[in-house]
Amino acid sequence: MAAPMSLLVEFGGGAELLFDGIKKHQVTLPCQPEPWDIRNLLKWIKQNLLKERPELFIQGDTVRPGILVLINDADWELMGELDYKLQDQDNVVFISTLHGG
Amino acid sequence: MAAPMSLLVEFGGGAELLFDGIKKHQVTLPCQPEPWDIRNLLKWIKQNLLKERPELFIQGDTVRPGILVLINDADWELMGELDYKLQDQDNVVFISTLHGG
Amino acid sequence: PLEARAALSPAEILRYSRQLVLPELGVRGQLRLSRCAVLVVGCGGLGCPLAQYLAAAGIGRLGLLDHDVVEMSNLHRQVLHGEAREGLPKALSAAATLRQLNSTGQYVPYHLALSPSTALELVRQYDVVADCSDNVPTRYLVSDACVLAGKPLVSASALRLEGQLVVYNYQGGPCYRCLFPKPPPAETVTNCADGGVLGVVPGIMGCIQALEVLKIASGIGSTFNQFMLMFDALEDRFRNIKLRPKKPDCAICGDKPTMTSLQDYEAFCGSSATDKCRTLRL
Amino acid sequence: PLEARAALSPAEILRYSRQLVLPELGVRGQLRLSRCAVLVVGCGGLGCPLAQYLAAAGIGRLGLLDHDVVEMSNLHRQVLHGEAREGLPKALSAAATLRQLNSTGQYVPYHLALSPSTALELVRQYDVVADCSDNVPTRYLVSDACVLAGKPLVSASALRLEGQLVVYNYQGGPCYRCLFPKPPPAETVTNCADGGVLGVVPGIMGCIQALEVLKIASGIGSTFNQFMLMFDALEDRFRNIKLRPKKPDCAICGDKPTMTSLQDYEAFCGSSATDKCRTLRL
Ligand SMILES: [Zn+2]
Ligand SMILES: [Zn+2]
Repeated sequence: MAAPMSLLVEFGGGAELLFDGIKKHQVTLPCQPEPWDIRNLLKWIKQNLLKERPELFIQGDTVRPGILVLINDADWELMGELDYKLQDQDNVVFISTLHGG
Repeated sequence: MAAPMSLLVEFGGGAELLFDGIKKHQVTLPCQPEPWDIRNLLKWIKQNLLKERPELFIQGDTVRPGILVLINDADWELMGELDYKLQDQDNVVFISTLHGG
Repeated sequence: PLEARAALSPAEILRYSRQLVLPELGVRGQLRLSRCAVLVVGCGGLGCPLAQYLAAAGIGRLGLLDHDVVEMSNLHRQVLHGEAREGLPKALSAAATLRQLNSTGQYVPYHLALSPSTALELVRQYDVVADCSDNVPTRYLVSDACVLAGKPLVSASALRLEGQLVVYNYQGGPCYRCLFPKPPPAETVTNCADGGVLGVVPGIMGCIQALEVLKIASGIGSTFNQFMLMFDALEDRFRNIKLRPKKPDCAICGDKPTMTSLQDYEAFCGSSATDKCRTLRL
Repeated sequence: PLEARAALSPAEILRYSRQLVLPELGVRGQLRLSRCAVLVVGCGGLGCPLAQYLAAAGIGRLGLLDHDVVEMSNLHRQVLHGEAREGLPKALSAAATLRQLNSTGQYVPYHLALSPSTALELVRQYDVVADCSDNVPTRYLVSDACVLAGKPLVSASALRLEGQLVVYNYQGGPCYRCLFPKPPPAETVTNCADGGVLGVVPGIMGCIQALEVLKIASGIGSTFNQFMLMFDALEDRFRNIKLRPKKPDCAICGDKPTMTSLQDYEAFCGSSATDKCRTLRL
């Protein structure tokens, strides 16, 4: 049984516009039988934080192309991607890639 | 009796030129009867790291005017200045103020 | 690179004296800058400050590429183009301003859109490429061309009050496709006309981009290999993000690349590289 | 501030359209920029990019102060001055370039050194001051004048491959003297001529300085109150440092100030504000 967990979830590069324009979310995840991983976090975000047009954020069970996921200032590819087991006080950032110049 | 302590001591803004041009020093302070504070650290730096012209770094028992001391990314004035008790893994930065434009 | 030279002229020693005294650069670094050719893809909000500081620092040759002409709505951020340049090709306007700043450099304007048929040949003529473009198809095209030509790519972007910077294809690090194997859905891409941008944000990012080009060109070396710099102007916060390494299964820079030539990037991305209104509703 | 205006002209709406769409700025913020007067102290490596982006963004009036004339050794970083401006006063050269970029702003050149007898009157005519100077006496003088006149001061500096930025005297925060009650020994102060500077480093710092001026002038507000930004170009590292608050015993901004007028800053600092070789060996 995983204890409740506190995370700082951030959105940037325009991804925050799907979350009422709010960039920083201090989030407490409830207790659940399984450990929290990014896969579960995405589902939780979709149900609890996403305000509009979920397909612009999530496609299938992962983030849409063009969004980088950062776990404690590192690319999630270095951390196990969807399978990364979240730790209390982790910082998870979802950042839309910018193309303007 | 204080245990040995590991610090990251950094010099910048030109202050590193008094330390062979080396900006980052991973430092281990020896055990001593009293706890380590910044006052003791300055003495230790003067004896162990300073390569030349100590008066350009230390005046009396403190740093010379124009050098800012930062403890874990905060101005040392917020932390107790010379009396701050060092913790293991602290980051202490001595930065010369720049005036060029 | 341009022809190697043995020494700086007295005029060069005077002009660059304030940076020649830096032990990290020195005469050796300055000579390297003078024989370096940098291709600037896009002479807009990023390309203007970038080209300005590269020319000032003594880069030997700057290729200045942009298909667009100067409009009044550019001038809040595209600082090489004055009001008198309205309607002129940006590439020519940029070259004219840079010549006034430093006449010893070579400035080669390309008034055209980068296309798959010409990009590779062009990129091969340069040592370092700076991506200052403003759309997704061009960003894939520039990156792929840099991989095929073996050139380091310093890529920056800016929108609203945010900026991002990565050095791709440098010292064994990842390429743009390693990070973004699939293009973003066209409807998620916002350009500066729709989303807006505070002019000084590309100013800041273009200057940092120029710094990385200068560090690569001079031999100091960039630390942004496998790192991304993120900037939030509202919070005044810069973050250095550790990125993935080069991906063995990358379609263009991987161990067994499936792409060996450039493709149709507008079809790949579902958007146009030159429309003012960039999103094609498919 | 300049006279308040009720609306933007159609030409202004077109010119600033890319930043007007930002909800953080909007028409209200743009109107604030248009009635704001900013004094730029020093038209060198920091002042050039700063003034360039302030003019481009639509600041109503820029005071451009510098006692010096353009030299060839300036051009690697002082990007408003072209080769043809050699020997001209920097303040005039800067104003001429800015007029070409945005003719709707007012540019007031001051070809003089800031002095204790004139600084206060001058600072009182402006809303925000940007310290882009290059010597210790001027930095104390500018800060003291800003305290006495009640103006926020955005201060940046650059040397070799490093930069620093602080906003002083803003929203109850500290002044320069709160941080540095005593001047540094003259023999510890290095200027750009002796220490050198990579031109794009003041470029980066001047652009960030312009951002903070724009945030203050538009009402967005700066976050650098009681914070210092440190930049190391070799490591590509920015750090935000939490600073002390305003000091109750500060000689000029404290609860019982001992200074109520400007003093002799060259004597206070033991160095000259205008010499090329700044260190007086006492
Ligand atoms: Zn790749
Ligand atoms: Zn004070």
